[in-house]
Amino acid sequence: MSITEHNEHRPVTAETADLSYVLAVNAALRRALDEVPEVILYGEDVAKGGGIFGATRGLASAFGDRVFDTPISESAILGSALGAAMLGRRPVVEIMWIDFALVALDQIVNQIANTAYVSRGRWRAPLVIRTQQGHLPGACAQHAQNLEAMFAHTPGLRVGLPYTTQDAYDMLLSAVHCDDPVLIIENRSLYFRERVPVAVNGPVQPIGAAAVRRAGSDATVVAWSAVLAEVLAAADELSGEGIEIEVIDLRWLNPLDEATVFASVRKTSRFAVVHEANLTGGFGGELVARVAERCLGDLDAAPRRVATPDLRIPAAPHLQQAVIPQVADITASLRQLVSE
Amino acid sequence: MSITEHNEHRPVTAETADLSYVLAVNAALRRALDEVPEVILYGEDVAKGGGIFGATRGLASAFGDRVFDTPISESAILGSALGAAMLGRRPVVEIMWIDFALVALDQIVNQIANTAYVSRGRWRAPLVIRTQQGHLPGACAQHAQNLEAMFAHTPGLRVGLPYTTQDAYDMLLSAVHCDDPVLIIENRSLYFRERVPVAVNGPVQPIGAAAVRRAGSDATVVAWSAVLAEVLAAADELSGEGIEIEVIDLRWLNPLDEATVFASVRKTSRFAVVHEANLTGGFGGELVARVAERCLGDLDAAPRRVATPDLRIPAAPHLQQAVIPQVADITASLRQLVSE
Amino acid sequence: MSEPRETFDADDLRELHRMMAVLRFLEERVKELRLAEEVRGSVHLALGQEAVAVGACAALAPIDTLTATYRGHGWAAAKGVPVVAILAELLGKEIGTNGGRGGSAYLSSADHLFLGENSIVGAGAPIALGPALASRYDGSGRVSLTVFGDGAINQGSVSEAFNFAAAFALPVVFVCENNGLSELTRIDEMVADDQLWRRAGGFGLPGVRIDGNDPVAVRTAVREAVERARAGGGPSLVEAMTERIAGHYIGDHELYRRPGEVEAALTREPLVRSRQRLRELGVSDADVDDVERGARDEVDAATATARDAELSQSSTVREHMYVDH
Amino acid sequence: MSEPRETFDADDLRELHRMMAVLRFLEERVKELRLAEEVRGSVHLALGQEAVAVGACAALAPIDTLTATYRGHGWAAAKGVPVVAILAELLGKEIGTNGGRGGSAYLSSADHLFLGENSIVGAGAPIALGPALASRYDGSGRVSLTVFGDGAINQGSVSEAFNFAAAFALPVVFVCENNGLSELTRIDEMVADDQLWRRAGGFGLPGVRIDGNDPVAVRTAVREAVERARAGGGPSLVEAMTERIAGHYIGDHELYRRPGEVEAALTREPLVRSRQRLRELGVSDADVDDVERGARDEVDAATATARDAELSQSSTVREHMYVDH
Ligand SMILES: Cc1ncc(C[n+]2csc(CCOP(=O)(O)OP(=O)(O)O)c2C)c(N)n1
Ligand SMILES: Cc1ncc(C[n+]2csc(CCOP(=O)(O)OP(=O)(O)O)c2C)c(N)n1
Ligand SMILES: [Mg+2]
Ligand SMILES: [Mg+2]
Repeated sequence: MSITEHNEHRPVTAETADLSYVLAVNAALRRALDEVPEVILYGEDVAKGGGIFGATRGLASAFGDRVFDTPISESAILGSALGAAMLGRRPVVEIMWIDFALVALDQIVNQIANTAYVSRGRWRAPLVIRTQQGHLPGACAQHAQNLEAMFAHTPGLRVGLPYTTQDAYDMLLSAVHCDDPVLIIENRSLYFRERVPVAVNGPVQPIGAAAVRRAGSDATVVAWSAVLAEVLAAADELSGEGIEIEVIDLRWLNPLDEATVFASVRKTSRFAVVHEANLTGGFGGELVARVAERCLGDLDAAPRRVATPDLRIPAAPHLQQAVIPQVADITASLRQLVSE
Repeated sequence: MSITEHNEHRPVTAETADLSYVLAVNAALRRALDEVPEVILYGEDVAKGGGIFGATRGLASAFGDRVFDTPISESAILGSALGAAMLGRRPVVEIMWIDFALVALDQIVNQIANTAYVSRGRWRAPLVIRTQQGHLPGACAQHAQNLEAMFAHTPGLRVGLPYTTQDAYDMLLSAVHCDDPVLIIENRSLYFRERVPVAVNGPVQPIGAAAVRRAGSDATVVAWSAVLAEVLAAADELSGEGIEIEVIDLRWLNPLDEATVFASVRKTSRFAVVHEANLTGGFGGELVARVAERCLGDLDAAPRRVATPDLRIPAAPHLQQAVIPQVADITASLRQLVSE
Repeated sequence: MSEPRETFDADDLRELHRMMAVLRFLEERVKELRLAEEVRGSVHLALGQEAVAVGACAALAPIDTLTATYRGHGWAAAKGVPVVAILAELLGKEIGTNGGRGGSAYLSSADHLFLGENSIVGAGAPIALGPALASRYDGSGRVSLTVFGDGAINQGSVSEAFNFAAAFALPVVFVCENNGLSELTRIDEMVADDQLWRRAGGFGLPGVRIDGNDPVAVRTAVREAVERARAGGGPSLVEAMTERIAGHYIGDHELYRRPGEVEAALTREPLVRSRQRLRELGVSDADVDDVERGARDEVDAATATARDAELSQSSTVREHMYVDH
Repeated sequence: MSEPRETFDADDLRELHRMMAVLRFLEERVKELRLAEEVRGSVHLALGQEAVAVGACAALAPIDTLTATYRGHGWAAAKGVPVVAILAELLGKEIGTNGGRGGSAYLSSADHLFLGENSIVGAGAPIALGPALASRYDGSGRVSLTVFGDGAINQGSVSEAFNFAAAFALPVVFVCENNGLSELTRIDEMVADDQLWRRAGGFGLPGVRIDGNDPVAVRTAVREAVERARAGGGPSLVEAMTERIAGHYIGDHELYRRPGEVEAALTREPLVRSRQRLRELGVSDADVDDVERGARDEVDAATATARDAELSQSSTVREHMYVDH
């Protein structure tokens, strides 16, 4: 049933719970299992172990064989999710690290993304792939990539990257209720952030809207996922200098809420994107291109991107710091942006 | 040995041969096997069958066990190529369709691309992956994608897309002589184009330079691979209307010759990119972004992209025509570009 | 090779023969349409392999699902997809299974629980785990059948599917359609042991090799596997030995063939074999000719309908990308 | 389990014991450094699994290559990579194997033909085909050894590697280090047949299961496999049964353990076992203590050197992306 129908049919008993990001994920999965009988949840270590980050803790004991562990076989996990979705289930599967999706990308791009279109909607693939990405100190080059651009270049796949704890809950739940295949990319550096009050059990949100996290008039900065912490810190710092940055949390790369971005750029006349992914071919290029195409006349300065340079990611923390966008890199770039 | 050293050490006996694109590929492979003893060539159907498109015809009989067929195991093909390259071979492997790379993308992104960087150059991965992409009438959604953007977003991997028959020869040869891993993406719609005179046995070319295929003063259009045919046809048509388009064949996405692009944009003040890949997240976004970042003040009109909309590719020829950029789509867009 | 352990009579075999003839004429028609350029792009014919599809699908219940390969026109037809919808698909017609979006190598039909052909070697096997998994929860008793080639067995995803299905005792039947060739390459040069059914053992599932040119042998083996699966006994692998009597694609020069190979294959291909058997059961050649004529008429009629049908609408080509907007 | 068919004497075993002790103390040191946050990020310890790495590498010639997993500090050391270079790598030092670019889970050493750890489960197996392939052309007689876990055997790439190596009789030795666990999951629940060595048969390569807590048994089995490979007899699979006596990562609560499991494992772990055996061969506990003290001193000295060394230069962090510019 559609999200609207779903919301109409269930009694809303919105409450607030103090949750960390990973607990918000857990709460969303629990609610999904609870209220959508077709949901099944599986992946490596998700059941008995409760997930390598604890995101699925307690779900196997609560929901029995609807939650199970799998062999280390990403093609089998993703392929089976597609086949089960075609036959009426709503699988939520975990790919433990986004880097591991590359052993089975065929199932996502060549199979899952094609299903609805090629059958003119007679087959559907309402499934959710949960994964997480990003660097953490010490994480090696095979566990530290930000690969969202590959998936945002895969028509047919919805792609969301929750940053706030509330969104970790809401966006995952929306994904479960969405009839399209959805990739939810979490960031493990956020999992154990402090607990905050999260509205739970409220209406399911529609997918796709960006969120303005901070209003400002001097420049628009778009970002998503963990690097928003640095962007917001940079914006605070610049505010002390009298520079007011509007910070947009894009949240969804597909559907893409370009209207919110354009409206902001028309107001501020200056535009930057910040992402942790490598610069070249990153999704920042797409956004800068769209702004250039649609808001050229509004721009008072050349748009800018702050991103990880085109390198592999070194493991040592001090080397990572040297390559991954830091608050100082962002403030420096934005100072230039507003001074041009 | 470096390309310069190689060129110095071999007698240049440049000749001209009449070759189709696929024969140019064949000639380059033959020369590579001939003059670089470390080259081994393998993949599915490449030896006894001579390749599904005949690109490797005759090479197994000429070079014995240096050319061999493999099981349908892309991970094993790519992984073994990496391991062999680390131990002194220069493997040239074929992935029959770029779509199939997705079953083994891990080996390209997480393994091959990391090798030199993570070892500070103590391990090297001088290997070539030959593949081809693009639509042809009737080709299904799993055999018609243009995925270059995924690879151009993989630091560590050189990526080239030869359009001319001469480049089919030269770029492949350069790739074999390059000490970095190189992905050469051919386009099967070009394989059986008419024969043209090709300079063979000349010096090996350095990698990375774009080529201006047509000079013009009214707008700069960047494109690569097969769609250049449509772009050049569009430019000819517009020339009849007094509009002179400068057409740049980018050829290499990595290394990226942005200088040639910027110089042209500074001259023409108008910029467009055309590609067959899907619009969102395509490499056109990267180019528009760079032009906006670096040449904003030079632009007299908003930059434009002509690309396949964000759809899967339907198989039926008439449906493909409706979604893949045609000459008329390009002329229409460029007319607007120059009239703004 | 294990022997068929199933009884059958002339009527039964006649019906199998008829269906095989439909598949044969369908493929021959596709070949003609392709040579005439009415159909564009690669088409992969299963000429000579009809007994595998017909025998296997005869062992399925309507509730059971199927995933096949790009060489799957016959599998679609055997699963119940109307020939006209298949031909129309290849011709890009609105009444085609996918309105021309799938094409020869990637067509599907939700109405017939045909999850689809697949143009990525080996990719159908993991997908086939899904309906079997769903079967655990929906109480349907569904069995999921997946067919792949001898070459495909070397694709990692197929091994993953073997293990996943075996570990969870899923109701999956793996059919390896062994025609000895993968495009231009011989399977015996690509494996150390070309008894591919033996792969199953290492993953803990039963494997069997059967004569894939005999529809009864195929049906018997697949029925056994389906029954075991439906009863909760888990997956199995059936290796069906057959021969492709055409090129891999149209225009294939078949230089990889050994001398006399195709000629020999022609003497033991399914229709020749089953005509012979029908003769032994007392069915006259004239009777068999009648059956084949009926099959041909069916394909001819379907061709006419498909040809006359409207091309799919270019104006709707952007629809159905997403369910939710 | 097959019995070791190799003779050995006290000196031999003492040396194996010494090397195992080096690995043990190295891992314990890594654990301390990680707990003290001197080392950052995940570290995966091979405590209890020392006999597999030591026994297997003892069967290799210097010319032979190795690919390992993220649980590979000990494998690197056993292959000859200096302990100081390993520790320095984890500490991000310039003298680390990779100057801190690899880290705990992805270090390598060209000087020691250690192609590297690998953080993608199963990815090392296809890579290991390469040195074996190169061996065909360079006349080196090189054998390529690859180790992976019990969980990794379910990754498609490992099956692809089995077949590819077997089909071409490549000189590869596959070592499956079976510790019964994949992170938090038990292998026996993820396979239908937990005799993993049996996977080999289906691909046409010999497989054997051995006691992986006995370095002599490991060395014997791997030596046999290496010799066969070097002589052109093709690949084989050695399944070495062992137990991890630590968590998967530091901070792992090990809730997946069965009661008494770790305690039991501690009574049969390699160092306990080999001390017992040395005792039987007449080597006193005091002698063994000496050997272990030497090993500990080696690790202590390496730690001091690694700690004192310079951090790698952030200023060069952009170098070596490409060889050709
Ligand atoms: C992953 C992948 N690799 C390669 C191909 C190219 N390809 C198409 S058919 C084929 C041969 C398959 O042989 P087999 O599995 O025996 O099936 P058959 O064609 O004999 O029916 C190959 C290699 C592909 N489609 N997908
Ligand atoms: C392709 C891939 N999938 C999943 C993971 C996450 N992961 C890391 S270690 C591990 C368990 C591996 O178990 P096993 O192969 O038995 O090795 P062990 O850890 O016991 O040494 C998993 C699932 C990964 N690194 N790569
Ligand atoms: Mg075959
Ligand atoms: Mg294990």
